[in-house]
Amino acid sequence: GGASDTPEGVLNVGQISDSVAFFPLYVAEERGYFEDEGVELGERPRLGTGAKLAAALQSGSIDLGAGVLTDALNLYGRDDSTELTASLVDKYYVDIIVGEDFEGPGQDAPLEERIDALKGKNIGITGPGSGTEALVAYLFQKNGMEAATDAKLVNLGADPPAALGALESGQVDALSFFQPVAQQADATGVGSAYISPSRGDIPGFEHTAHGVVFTTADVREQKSEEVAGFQRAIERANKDIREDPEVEKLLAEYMEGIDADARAELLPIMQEEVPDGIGFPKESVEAALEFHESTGLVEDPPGYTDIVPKDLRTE
Amino acid sequence: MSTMTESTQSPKTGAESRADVVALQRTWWERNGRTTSIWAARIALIVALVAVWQLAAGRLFDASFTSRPTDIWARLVDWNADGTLWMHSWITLQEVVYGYALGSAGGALLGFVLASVPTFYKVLDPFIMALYAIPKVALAPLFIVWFGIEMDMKILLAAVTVFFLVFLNTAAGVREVDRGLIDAVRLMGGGRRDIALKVVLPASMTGMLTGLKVAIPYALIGAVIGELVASNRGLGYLISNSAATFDTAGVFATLVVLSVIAAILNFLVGLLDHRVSRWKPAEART
Amino acid sequence: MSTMTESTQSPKTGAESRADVVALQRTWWERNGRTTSIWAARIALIVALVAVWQLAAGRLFDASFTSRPTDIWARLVDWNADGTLWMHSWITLQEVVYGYALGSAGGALLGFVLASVPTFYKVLDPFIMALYAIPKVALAPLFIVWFGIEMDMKILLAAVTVFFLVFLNTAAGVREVDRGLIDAVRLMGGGRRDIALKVVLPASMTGMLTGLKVAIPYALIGAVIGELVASNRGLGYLISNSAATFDTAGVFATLVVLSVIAAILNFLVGLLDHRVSRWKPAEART
Amino acid sequence: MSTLLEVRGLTKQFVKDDTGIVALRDFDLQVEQGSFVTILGRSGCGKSTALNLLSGLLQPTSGTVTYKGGAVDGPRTEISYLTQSDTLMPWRDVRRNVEMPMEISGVGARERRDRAMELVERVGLSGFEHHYPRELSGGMRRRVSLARMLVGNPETLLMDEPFGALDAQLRLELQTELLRLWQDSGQTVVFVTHDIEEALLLGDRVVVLGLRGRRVLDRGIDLPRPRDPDELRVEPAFVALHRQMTEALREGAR
Amino acid sequence: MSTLLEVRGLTKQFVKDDTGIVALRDFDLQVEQGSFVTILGRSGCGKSTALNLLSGLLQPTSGTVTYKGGAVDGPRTEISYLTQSDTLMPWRDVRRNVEMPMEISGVGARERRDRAMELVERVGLSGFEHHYPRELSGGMRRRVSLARMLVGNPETLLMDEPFGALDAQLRLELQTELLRLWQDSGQTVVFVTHDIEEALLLGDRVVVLGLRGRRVLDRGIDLPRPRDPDELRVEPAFVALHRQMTEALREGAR
Ligand SMILES: Nc1ncnc2c1ncn2[C@@H]1O[C@H](COP(=O)(O)OP(=O)(O)OP(=O)(O)O)[C@@H](O)[C@H]1O
Ligand SMILES: Nc1ncnc2c1ncn2[C@@H]1O[C@H](COP(=O)(O)OP(=O)(O)OP(=O)(O)O)[C@@H](O)[C@H]1O
Ligand SMILES: [Mg+2]
Ligand SMILES: [Mg+2]
Repeated sequence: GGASDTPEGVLNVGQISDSVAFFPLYVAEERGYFEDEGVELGERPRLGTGAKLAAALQSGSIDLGAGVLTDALNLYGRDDSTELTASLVDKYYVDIIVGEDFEGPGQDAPLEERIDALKGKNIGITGPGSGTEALVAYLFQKNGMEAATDAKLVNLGADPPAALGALESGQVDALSFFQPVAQQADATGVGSAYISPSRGDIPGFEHTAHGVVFTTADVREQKSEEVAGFQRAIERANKDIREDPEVEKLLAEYMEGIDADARAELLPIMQEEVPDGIGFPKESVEAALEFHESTGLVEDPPGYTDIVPKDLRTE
Repeated sequence: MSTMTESTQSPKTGAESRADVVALQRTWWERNGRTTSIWAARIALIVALVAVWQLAAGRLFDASFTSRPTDIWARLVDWNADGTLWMHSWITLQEVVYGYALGSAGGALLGFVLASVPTFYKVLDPFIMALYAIPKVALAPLFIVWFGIEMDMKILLAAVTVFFLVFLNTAAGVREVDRGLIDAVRLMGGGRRDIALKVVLPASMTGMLTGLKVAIPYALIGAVIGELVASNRGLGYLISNSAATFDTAGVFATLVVLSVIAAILNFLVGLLDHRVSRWKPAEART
Repeated sequence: MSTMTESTQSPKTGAESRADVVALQRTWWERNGRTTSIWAARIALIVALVAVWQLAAGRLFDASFTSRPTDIWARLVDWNADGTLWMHSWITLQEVVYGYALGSAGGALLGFVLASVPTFYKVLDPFIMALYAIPKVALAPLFIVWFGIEMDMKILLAAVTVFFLVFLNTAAGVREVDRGLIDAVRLMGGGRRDIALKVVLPASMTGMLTGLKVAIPYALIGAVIGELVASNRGLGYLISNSAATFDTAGVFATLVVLSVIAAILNFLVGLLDHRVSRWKPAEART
Repeated sequence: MSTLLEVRGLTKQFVKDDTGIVALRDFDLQVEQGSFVTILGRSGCGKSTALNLLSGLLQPTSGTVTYKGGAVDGPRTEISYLTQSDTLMPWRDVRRNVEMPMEISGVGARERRDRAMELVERVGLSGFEHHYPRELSGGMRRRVSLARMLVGNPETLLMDEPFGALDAQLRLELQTELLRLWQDSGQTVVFVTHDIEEALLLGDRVVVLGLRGRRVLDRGIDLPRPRDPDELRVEPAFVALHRQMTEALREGAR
Repeated sequence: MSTLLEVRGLTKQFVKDDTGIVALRDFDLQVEQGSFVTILGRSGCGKSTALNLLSGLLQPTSGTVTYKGGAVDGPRTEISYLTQSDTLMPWRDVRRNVEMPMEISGVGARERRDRAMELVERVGLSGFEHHYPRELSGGMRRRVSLARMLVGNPETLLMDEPFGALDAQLRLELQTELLRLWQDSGQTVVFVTHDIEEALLLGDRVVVLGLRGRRVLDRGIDLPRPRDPDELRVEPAFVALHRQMTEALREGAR
């Protein structure tokens, strides 16, 4: 890992995008928790992909990366001093979304049937090697199919409007996309969530570490105080999201263009997704690791203790 | 010939062939009519386009992907009020201007130099082309590692794109220069520098200006792509942020701002073109 | 003049001024020396670059972002063996070729037509520029909704980028054409078509060829960007796939393929240039 | 003979910045069908401008040009014009340059080739068919232009100093050739020159222009044809005419 | 007088596709310091090629050009060359075109301007200082080139048909001016023309070239100066020379 370029008291935090997973960062920032805890946020670039997050960490442009667990694991493969510093979302916030006129068993049909209904369909994902592709692969595996051969996966980029456009115009039959695409699709009548891990549709996959903040050991050493302050601020933000209904206003600002109905639908989901605290329960991390390994997202992932530092391990 | 200035006996050819110069009494319209009609046509066109868009949106095509002029306008008014617009535009504008200046200066210079050493140019040509065919987004991680995520990186990305276009156009312009004119300067005892400045530069101006012109959009695109790669400011960020939050009006509002910046830069290059093309017959001017 | 062919009494100026034509006995080296040295220089350069890269990677810079020539080669060999390489390259190549053909035909044609109607061109110019300054990625949703996610969309994306560059360069070339030559054709009774085909086309060839040349990389970039947006095949897909799995060697292997395609297209345009520039003095040829 | 080409009150004013430059003012001329008119004038007096207007290449600021009773407002195929500066296509070799007018009027490839070759020989350039213009000497380029003009077989020929770049011998040969063609065919020729001898040698009628196209002298030349320059030079009638022209030119410059 | 410019066995062969075109073969010439040599030859005989080689613009295929004992392998400031075709910069107006050689040799702006204006007047173009080349007549452009050449105050002048496009009156004036300047300054002039009268009027010595630069005739002209064309024309010595030249030209074409 590269050494930090930032002055004392300042942390640069790079994040993938402005999706639901990074709402805690926004809450903490808007409510001044970072300042309260003695951390100043410097640059906050949106980097789009895990590879760029890794590059920015490596080059010292940022101190912390906010992304999905996959990004942290990929970085670990390159630099084994990588470790997690906060949990932002503890559920798999990707849904399978189908169009209004999707032919197949209804949403209440057994999971197996719903998975079977996806066979041979065009399914839009954000990109190869992403968590959205992995979900499809995981589901197909469950039914003994191969995502690569039994469906056509279409790489749509991490652009929600493009995804909805593709679904609405019938370019794809289904989407595997992160929240709040499902809620927006529902609210605008384009489609609805068909299989949703965060809703508890997949047994044994209710809790998985997903939205995370990570960094390298160098930064953790060099900026231990700032990182600790950052962790305290996130902890407070996570608590607010779970308990304080007032955050709805913040969500409205955060997701400016989203449909009001979709937002109303989203809030309770987020209240459940955001963990209590910032720690990583063993079973949710292990579920995630197993998921990564079985879907081939990450070859040879590290163990729970390799990646979760002592103070964040919760049993 | 040293006695020339002393001589008083000069041939009487002077006054005879002087042409008749009369002051022109042109009306305002004769003077500015063409410019005025062109601007009128442009405005008419823009009004027509906006009207069609407004009417067709939601009817002929889904407004959730194309937005509506009124919505876009409302968004621009909001952003103007809260300062969002100016803050982000200013960032992007800086990147564009620096990138454009850097890239075109470099491109013009290297275009000059390499085109004067044709063998060298020929050797490098396929490499330059191959390099340019690489989509910069694919190298985003490298750019980040090498140049960070600050403004530098975006300026560089814009400059690199501009460079290529200006370079190739300048080089093409330089190779087209009339040998006779170059020889004339050599005969006057002019060296490489004189040839470059007094013949090649003015003669290849058109090529260079075409390069400058085609490079404008790419300076903007380069900067915006840089902001999409890594940013929390600038119009590129505004686009991706608006897209991520399903704010189509926001996306289009940003695109409108980008278009306006491009049109202004184009206008400036047009002025330059007008200045250096004064000697051309009216039909050959832009 | 109708009696001309019957006339036998012609002035004796014929044979006298005939220049002395001798067959040249040039050696192989005199004939091909230049080309050979240029290729030798290119190969030397490529070998040097690869060597430096190989030695510096991991020492001077982090190989995890730049990969190594040997790794890239190994990846290419693998991909060649399992057919991945050819499958994806073939897709992209098709998109590039169709897009390039479409875009350059359209651009050249419109460049011709609009430059012949300068007022019209002047009115449209700022719009064209503004349109081009819009980063196409920002319009991805629209492209998908309107043109789908199949090959058409990528061809269109490539064509649109190519169009602009060829268009502007052709238009600039057309405006530079010597009025005297156009007048000569008018005097021979030539109409618009004759002027276009017999004067403007050959005279603006350089401008058009520059446009064709600068457009090559953008045809590739256009197609690849299209594949990054919506695809599950093609070199663009291969790049994003490799990037997502942190497979830098894969990314670079794909870029190498892209560069090779660009170099080949460039070579073909170079051949065309060579053909149409035969009349020029050697120094002005590419 | 009827009036073929009629020019009335022709004025041409070029616009430069905010001033107008009058190159030609109130120029009148009538050219009879089948006649050979030479226009004589000093450098810069407006000869080329006048031909540009006659040919329809330029539009007059005021005044009219009528050809066979119809207004000339653009180039016409019946009128062929050899301009003062070269307008050979640099990317065509000699033969293809000469073929060009025939290409445009749609003559078949075979015939085009034959006629082009014949004319190339006529102007003394056989052997140079495949040279590009830049590979020819100044005089040779001029001869190619001439061949290109003649190949179109036009009704009326406007020629702007066609033989200026040629040596006396060649000039004489081409002058003779031109006269021969003209006499055979009933074509009309308007021939601009600054050479008094050439004007007298060729013209039925000489028009001497002064500044801005002022007509200083306009008279018929009744020297018997064929006119041999060597004999002519000592003929009293010729010498008198020569003196008159010289006088007119001097007067025109005032 | 010493030999200033010496040409030995000059051959120039142009390459076209796979053939060589010999424009000049084994051309020899010696030019004395301060002399006025006219080169006479028919169109296409290699006059311009010879001057291009003398000036150092072209490199010979074989043979050498020596100037003051040093080999000429590129243009030199002491030698000024008025080429046959115009090489005025189209983007500079008359004054700035004439100023150009002085700009290059680093003359101050004020002086540059004054001298340019003077030369512009001398060639009869006052009032046209701000015209661009395309706004001038053919003859006027030629005169601007002449002014540009003279302003550099060169030691040696190579001139390729400088007065071809000018009328007799103007030509005479400029010829007189040229002679006056030459006599005052001790400059050396190599003057190419296809006009016998001009050659005899100007030269100390006339070299007549045949095909491919074969030297058909090379003789001194001992007519007394100043030479007045009207008087000269009837002088027996002149007539004899004229006849000899005509003969030589005819012979050269064989
Ligand atoms: N485009 C133009 N703009 C301004 N002035 C012009 C233009 N064309 C010609 N003139 C002026 O018009 C006058 C006449 O020019 P023209 O070419 O007709 O002369 P000419 O008689 O043909 O002379 P020459 O024998 O030297 O060719 C000149 O004074 C010239 O400067
Ligand atoms: N670049 C070239 N390539 C091939 N041949 C050429 C080239 N330049 C000149 N020539 C040939 O060389 C010969 C001599 O040309 P040059 O220009 O020296 O003639 P010139 O004596 O100046 O004639 P003119 O009086 O017509 O100007 C001509 O036959 C011409 O075709
Ligand atoms: Mg003229
Ligand atoms: Mg010549």
